[in-house]
Amino acid sequence: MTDYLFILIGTVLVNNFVLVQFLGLCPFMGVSKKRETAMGMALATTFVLTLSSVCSYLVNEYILAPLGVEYLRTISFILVIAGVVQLTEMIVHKASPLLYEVLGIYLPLITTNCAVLGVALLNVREQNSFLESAVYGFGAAVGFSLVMILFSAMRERIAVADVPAAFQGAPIGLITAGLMSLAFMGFAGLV
Amino acid sequence: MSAAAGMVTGAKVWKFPGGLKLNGHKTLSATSAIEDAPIPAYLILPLAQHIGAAAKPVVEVGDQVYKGQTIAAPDGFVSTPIHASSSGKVVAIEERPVAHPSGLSAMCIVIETDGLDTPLSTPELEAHPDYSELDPSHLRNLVRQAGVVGLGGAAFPSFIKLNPGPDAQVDALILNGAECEPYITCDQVLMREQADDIARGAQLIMHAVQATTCLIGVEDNKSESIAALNKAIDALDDRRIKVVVVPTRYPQGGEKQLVQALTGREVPSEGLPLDIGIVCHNVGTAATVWRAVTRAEPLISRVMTVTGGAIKQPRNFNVRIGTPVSELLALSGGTQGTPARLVMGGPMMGFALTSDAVPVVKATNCILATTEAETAPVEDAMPCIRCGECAEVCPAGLLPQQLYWHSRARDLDRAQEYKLFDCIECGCCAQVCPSHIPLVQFYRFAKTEIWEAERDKRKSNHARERHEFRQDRLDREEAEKKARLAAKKAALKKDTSAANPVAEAIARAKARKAETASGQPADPVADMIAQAKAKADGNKKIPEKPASTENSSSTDDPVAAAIARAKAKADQKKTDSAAPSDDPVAAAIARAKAKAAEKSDEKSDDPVAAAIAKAKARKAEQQSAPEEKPTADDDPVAAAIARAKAAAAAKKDGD
Amino acid sequence: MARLSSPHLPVQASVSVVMRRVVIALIPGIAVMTFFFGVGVLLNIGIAAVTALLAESIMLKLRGRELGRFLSDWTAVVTAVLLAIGLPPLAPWWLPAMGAFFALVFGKHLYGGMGYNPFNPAMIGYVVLLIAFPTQMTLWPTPLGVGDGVASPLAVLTYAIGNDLAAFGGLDAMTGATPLDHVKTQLSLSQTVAEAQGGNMFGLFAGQGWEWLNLAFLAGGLWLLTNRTIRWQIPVSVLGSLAIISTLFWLGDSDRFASPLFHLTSGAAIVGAFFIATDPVTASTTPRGRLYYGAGIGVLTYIIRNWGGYPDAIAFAVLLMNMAAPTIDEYTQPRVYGHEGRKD
Amino acid sequence: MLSAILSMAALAAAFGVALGYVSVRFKVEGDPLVDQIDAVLPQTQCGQCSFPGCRPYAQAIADGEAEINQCPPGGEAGVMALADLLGRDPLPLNPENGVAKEVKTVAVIDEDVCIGCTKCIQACPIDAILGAAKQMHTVIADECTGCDLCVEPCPVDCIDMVPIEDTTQTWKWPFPEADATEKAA
Amino acid sequence: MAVQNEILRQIWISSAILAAFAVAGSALLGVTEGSTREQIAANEQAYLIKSLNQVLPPSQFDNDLLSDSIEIQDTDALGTEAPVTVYRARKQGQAVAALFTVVAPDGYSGNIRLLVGVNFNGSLAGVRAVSHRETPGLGDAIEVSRSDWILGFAGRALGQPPVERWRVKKDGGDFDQFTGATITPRAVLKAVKKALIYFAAHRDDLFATSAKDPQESDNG
Amino acid sequence: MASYSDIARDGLWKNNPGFVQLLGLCPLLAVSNSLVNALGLGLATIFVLVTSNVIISAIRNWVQPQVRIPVFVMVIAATVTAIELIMQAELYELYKVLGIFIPLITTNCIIMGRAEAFAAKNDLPKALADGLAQGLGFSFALVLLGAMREVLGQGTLLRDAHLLFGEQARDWTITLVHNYDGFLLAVLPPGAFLGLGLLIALKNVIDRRLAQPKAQPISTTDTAESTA
Ligand SMILES: Cc1cc2nc3c(=O)[nH]c(=O)nc-3n(C[C@H](O)[C@H](O)[C@H](O)COP(=O)(O)O)c2cc1C
Ligand SMILES: Cc1cc2nc3c(=O)[nH]c(=O)nc-3n(C[C@H](O)[C@H](O)[C@H](O)COP(=O)(O)O)c2cc1C
Ligand SMILES: Cc1cc2nc3c(=O)[nH]c(=O)nc-3n(C[C@H](O)[C@H](O)[C@H](O)COP(=O)(O)O)c2cc1C
Ligand SMILES: Cc1cc2nc3c(=O)[nH]c(=O)nc-3n(C[C@H](O)[C@H](O)[C@H](O)CO)c2cc1C
Ligand code: SF4
Ligand code: SF4
Ligand code: SF4
Ligand code: SF4
Ligand code: FES
Repeated sequence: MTDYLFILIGTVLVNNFVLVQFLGLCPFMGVSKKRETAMGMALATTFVLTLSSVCSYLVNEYILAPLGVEYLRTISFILVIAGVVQLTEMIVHKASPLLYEVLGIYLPLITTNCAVLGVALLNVREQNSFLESAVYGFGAAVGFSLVMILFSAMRERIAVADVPAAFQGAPIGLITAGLMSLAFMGFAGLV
Repeated sequence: MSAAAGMVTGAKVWKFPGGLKLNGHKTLSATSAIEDAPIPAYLILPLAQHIGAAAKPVVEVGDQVYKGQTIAAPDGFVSTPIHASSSGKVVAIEERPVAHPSGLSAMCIVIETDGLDTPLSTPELEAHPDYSELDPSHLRNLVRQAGVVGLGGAAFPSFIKLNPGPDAQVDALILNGAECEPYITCDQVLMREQADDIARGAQLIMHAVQATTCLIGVEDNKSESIAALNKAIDALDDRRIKVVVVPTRYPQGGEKQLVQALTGREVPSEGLPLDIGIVCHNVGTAATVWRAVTRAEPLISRVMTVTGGAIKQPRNFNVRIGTPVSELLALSGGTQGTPARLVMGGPMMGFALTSDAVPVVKATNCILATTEAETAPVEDAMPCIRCGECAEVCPAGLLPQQLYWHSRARDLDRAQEYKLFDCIECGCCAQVCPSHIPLVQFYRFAKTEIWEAERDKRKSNHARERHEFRQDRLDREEAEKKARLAAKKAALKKDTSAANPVAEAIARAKARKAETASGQPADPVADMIAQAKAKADGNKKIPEKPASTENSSSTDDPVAAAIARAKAKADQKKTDSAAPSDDPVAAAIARAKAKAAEKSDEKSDDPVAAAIAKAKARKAEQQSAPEEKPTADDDPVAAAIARAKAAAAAKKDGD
Repeated sequence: MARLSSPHLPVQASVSVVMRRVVIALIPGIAVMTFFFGVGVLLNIGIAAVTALLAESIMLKLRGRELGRFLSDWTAVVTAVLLAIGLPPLAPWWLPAMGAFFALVFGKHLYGGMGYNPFNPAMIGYVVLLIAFPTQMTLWPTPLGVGDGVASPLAVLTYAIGNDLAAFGGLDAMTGATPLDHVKTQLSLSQTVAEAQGGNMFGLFAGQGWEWLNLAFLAGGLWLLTNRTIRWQIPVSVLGSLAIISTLFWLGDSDRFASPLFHLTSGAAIVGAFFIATDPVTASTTPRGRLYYGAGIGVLTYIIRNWGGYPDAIAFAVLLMNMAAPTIDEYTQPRVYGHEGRKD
Repeated sequence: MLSAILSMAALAAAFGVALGYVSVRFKVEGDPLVDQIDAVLPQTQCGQCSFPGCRPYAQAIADGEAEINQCPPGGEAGVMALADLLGRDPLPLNPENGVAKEVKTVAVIDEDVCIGCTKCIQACPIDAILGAAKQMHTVIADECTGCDLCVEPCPVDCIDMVPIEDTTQTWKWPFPEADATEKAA
Repeated sequence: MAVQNEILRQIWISSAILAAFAVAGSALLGVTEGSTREQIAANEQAYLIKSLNQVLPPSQFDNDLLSDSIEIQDTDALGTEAPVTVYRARKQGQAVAALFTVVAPDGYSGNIRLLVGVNFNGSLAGVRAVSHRETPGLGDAIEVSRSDWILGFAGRALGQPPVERWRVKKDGGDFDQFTGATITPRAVLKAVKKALIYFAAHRDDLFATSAKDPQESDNG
Repeated sequence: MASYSDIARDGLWKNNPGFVQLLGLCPLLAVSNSLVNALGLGLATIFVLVTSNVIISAIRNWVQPQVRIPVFVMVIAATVTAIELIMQAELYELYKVLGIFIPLITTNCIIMGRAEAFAAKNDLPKALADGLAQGLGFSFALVLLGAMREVLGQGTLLRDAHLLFGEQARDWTITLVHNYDGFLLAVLPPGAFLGLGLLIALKNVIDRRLAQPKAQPISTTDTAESTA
């Protein structure tokens, strides 16, 4: 039990995917200008990250490892992720327009979010078990969502601040992310 | 809001959230008695002095008018008449600067007074000293005809508030004698000097709204007024009326705050006091209502304060509506130097005047002329430091700083999410802001922006409807035309195709090609259209002025086509004498085709599409029939039948 | 005409008055600190204040803003002082200078200056220093009554300028761990709290010197509360949550977890609760939000102190909650007059 | 090697099957986006966007065929609203489509000059002009969106676009001048 | 009907395209992998050897370190529960040194992994920090790239200095601590000392030609 | 459509993936702690970008929409894995240092972004040019940031050059400041964000200068209007 807790704390706070591990930064910077969109992205990512973490575990464990073709890891993981994401998108689009409204437009973006492939590869590297993989993926997603949502609320404030012209937009966003990462260094050593 | 269920007794005083203790500056003007202001040389009477539609003039330039005569009649339900406040001649009905924060002009009736103050020989209203005989609806009508509006600030036509409606249950009438704004004392002296009118007015209004209790809320810094009111009530021996002393705390006099203080109930957002069984009037309104009903006096004058550090002799006047502010300043001994700011209304809610030529209106309770020391500097704002002081004092429980940030960012949606429209513009927040931000102006800015956006939205929705309506009309016309045409052509084709199947096939092939090029499935109706298309295409090659061609070459839309055609017409005539654009049939077909293309995915209520669908169905039927030729398409007869049917269907759907 | 609208009365409060009050309230604490740790405290404050004002002027100039108004708002001074009292009172001169520079430039002016910064500038300066120069930042001189006692002004100056203490017996001789640091490292060596607090580093109820220091800051903070410069929510929730959580663990195992009193008075908790967490610009602004914000700081501080890599954690906790403040505000809007229930 | 190829091919084919099935089974018709975009457009129907009216422009935006900065009547605010709706970055108005009008205008027909040719009636996209052939025409000022389309067709140039003036009803509180913070020294 | 056909068609197309690309992709990778496999394996070994060479230069031994290894386990002495691989260096069949990793569990923040090389005579061939999470700028002076401190272990042995002086100077020992950081060096020292003691106790087992059961050697 | 010079200008400066499009941020920030790392990943990215652009441009006309994304990512993933294997064979130590960010090139947003936005719509030579330009642009950003962080953090340039250039490069290291304690912040995660933020701001300043050649006062901000 505590193992899973540690994985969770580790992925959410200490080794936060975005601020410490540098994964999933493009959507972090790109989709965080408004709180609503950030929330949509966070939700969608949580879903995909957890799912792909689990799926890639299965692929690795039951296809790649038995056949001894580990070098196909990247290509098969990415295929699985892209396929799962696209299936989800199409089904959600039809089945629940409401949910699609919330998640739909973010789903395709997630395929090329390196956090997703990152989580799959890190799972293998850390030799996580099935359940650990799921917790790891979920924790990574929660960490992503947490900083994403906090960041978006900050950006809404910064958007109306009197930021020097050269720093408006991306630069101040990056600087804010830097200072957030600075603050997250406080969690170093927790786990 | 558990208190809502309880009785309104006036025994307990609740506290409203926030609010401020302000220095009242009331002694400046409250010591002397009310003085009657003389008749000015000119009276300027704006047509819009109340909330709701402006009144409509019923006199003309040159007319002689008498005191109390209706010179403008209400226009619509939420509107009131306007009466001449003295006798004289109408010299102008024109735009004059009026009392408005914008400093803009608005329609006014200008009367050159004759100094005689002659009343109408037969008053328009009938006096009803014993109003208890009257049924409430009659009462309300009298009040309306007397042009009475709320004197407490908003100038809302009072008769509406006397008309709670059949289902409404009024627990209590509240008379607002709080007068919480600094400097203003008109209600204070009115209560002191005319307590009897107020008390009787209270009885009258209770009768009108069928209320069983009346609470008069007065701030505890007005002891003389409280005593006078109590005396008057004792004299009437009416136990239903009670003076409730409330703490001096701005904005105690705000309707919502006073209701909360006296009853513990909250007026729901976007609701009315009536929703919680309360009706609230200003004390002056009560007196005016009473005089209007029992003495047939319309609202042509009111008590108001002229005060401020820059006024030599601050005092209260009984002023005719329409008197220019400059006259009042002169009457108060003039000003000491130029006032730093001339404000109509109180220092917390009033607005700065850009000119002293504007007239006093029904809503004017105070003219304030301030010295520099009494005035906030125009420009010394710093950025908000989010100290939250503003939120501490906001009586509406808002987060003024967030309203400010969103208004400043022009993020009007967010401002509304933060309940911008629950802000009563009391100014408490701005009064405590260490950064000296003109917060209220930001809210007013945001509110007017939102109203404009709403106006624009309404207008654009309306325009969309009208545009769609027009499109439908054009569609219908096209469909009818086309149907006629199709029938004619089909008849024609029946002969020729029999004779020349090859030519027919070629035409069809061409048509289909044209269709698929534009992404549309080939179908019999389109067939016809496309055949004419070759001709119509000629239109598009005609050289046109670049400036006016944006629509013509790429468009699928009939309006645009029409527009483009109109624009290009002259050129076409010159450059291509054979241009078929003048050919009504070709043009009509081109448009119809365009229409069909556009509408083909909106199957529901489109006659053309319906026709197409029917024709297609027909085609499918024929396809499956074994004795038919391979495709219905190849059968001119069947095609003709389909077309005719489609035409009929189109007509039917169109009607 | 900037201000067209009511209200028309002049406003009494002003930003510079508020800021000056904060500086005044810090004076007792600074005085006690100087008494225990030497003039290095004042030197740090001086260097930081000068750098801060300089950096502020340069940035205002570069951004084309009014110099006079903003220099006279005293915010740069507040930032500089709060940063400086967190630094070891025996430090090379460039340490406070660098910190003040980062605080003012990255923490404040890149966001548009006073009022716009999302992070507490002083804490940005502090954390940047802590991470970039951990050696200099973890060497605290021994307070009066411990070891060699308080560093002489000469020693302070020599070290500040020359970065060398050979003449005074070397750096190691004059410095040691702070009480929090000491207890943390001793605990990690599986000593009990009682053993860890056994040395002469510890006074009546907390670190020698530190206890008086914190009492003096507490006095200043209470003064700010009484004159309504700050509101009660943040100090109460910071200290309250820290007290509650430390009491719980202490009751559970008083060998491994230090007492609430120790937690409240040995580090920067008091200064943090009254002066740092209350920075209006970067804190939560709704009344309920302030409670959550403060509680977050208290809890995070405790977590990092006990299980994290840093002996004290006020700075990190404040920055982390700064991050959350906009979100907290969004979800803690008060009930508006005439609306039912809360918007959560 | 062979096992590698086979396993990948099988995996890929499996997804192909699923995707193919789903793409048909869960096909979505219609596009509410167009309605949403159309609702944001000002409905002036002026064609300056280079599309014949607002809805076609909305369609074009939805299809990704047009940028969001082509509607001058909507102005910068309109572009912002579109950017918001579509989650794109706002762009400055495209000058090729014209510039936003400083003030709102309405068409006024000089009734003395009008020859009743009905050309303006045909041009007006919202039927805001009244009149029959050979009779003088009038603009219903409340309906007119100020699109200018009727001006050009008039053969006798009797249509003027006049600015709508502020009244006390439509007046807006001005934005308080930039805070001192944002003012140059 | 039509829908069914359409579905079949789409399924057929999608899977064909995807499979085609999958086949092409994996074929390409198969070929690449096949042609690089040996090189990669060699690189991996070289990498390992190179890291071992940091503490024991290649000139000092002539055997194949990677194939001459045994596994040992001793939670107390090695700081980890997991089995530890010991590489044994020999020159002309003579035992030269043993190389293995130990863990210092009491670093300032978590475990410090150290590679320790012990000469057959019990002196240290060298020590390197393999991984750690000490504070950058304070505790990370144990990395060679940050300071020479860790190089100072070479040549030391249990009696040199005497066991009771295997401490940092602050604790009355012979070893320098870092300015402001005593915990880290203390932890490293302790771990190295333990490793030396373990070595002294198990030297012969460690160099026994055939890999012995770790448990057994432990008991021995 | 776009001319070659446009493509080049876009990729290298105007629409630089790292500075303007803000794509591929993860590797940009993660491996820019030293110049050599940056260079290594930059080269790998260029290779993948060019290859994938070319392949995708070649196949663009016969891929069904519903399998477009899976096919594209497979193409990219295959290329990346090939690179990964080759790097393991040839530059094993660098591969070890760059770690997970080599396989993660697959999901580097630039690659997919260019595939969708450019290669899928343009012919082969153009796609190749675009891949090259964008790759170079990205590497430019990467190298700049890497150099900046290495200088600030360690006072050196080209440290560990042998990882990329082989043993003879071992002593290419240029030490700019001797006995430099290192400004640790620069090499830690926050330093990556702050560094990129500053570089983009610098680019903004340069762009503004270029746009109005008239010498401007030192002011790097525009005045009154901004958000007001
Ligand atoms: C736009 C508007 C509409 C109102 N409609 C009604 C109404 O329908 N019935 C009613 O009894 N009072 C109505 N009121 C009157 C209000 O209840 C209130 O008494 C009046 O606005 C005076 O309040 P104030 O001076 O605090 O603004 C309305 C007021 C306004 C401003
Ligand atoms: C902030 C604020 C303060 C007000 N103060 C008073 C006041 O002191 N006295 C008063 O009669 N009305 C005051 N009003 C107006 C009342 O809300 C309300 O409009 C009035 O009592 C309704 O009565 P009437 O329709 O007869 O004017 C105030 C309104 C606001 C928003
Ligand atoms: C943020 C921070 C990080 C520290 N990191 C380390 C570290 O990595 N290694 C270490 O030995 N000491 C570290 N210390 C210092 C210890 O806490 C402690 O002060 C020191 O090791 C005890 O040294 P002393 O016995 O010389 O006083 C750190 C201190 C702080 C405040
Ligand atoms: C009660 C109070 C506390 C403050 N605390 C801080 C602080 O912790 N750090 C700081 O840089 N500025 C502080 N300031 C000053 C100022 O608010 C701060 O510099 C702003 O963040 C600058 O925009 C404080 C001001 C007040 C009124
Ligand atoms: S009182 Fe002024 S400075 Fe304070 S939060 Fe409100 S608006 Fe901001
Ligand atoms: S003006 Fe509006 S926001 Fe300000 S205190 Fe009054 S009600 Fe609240
Ligand atoms: S420019 Fe704007 S208003 Fe005019 S037609 Fe196009 S979308 Fe409508
Ligand atoms: S009247 Fe003229 S300007 Fe007005 S909407 Fe019609 S065409 Fe446009
Ligand atoms: S590179 Fe774009 S999300 Fe990581």
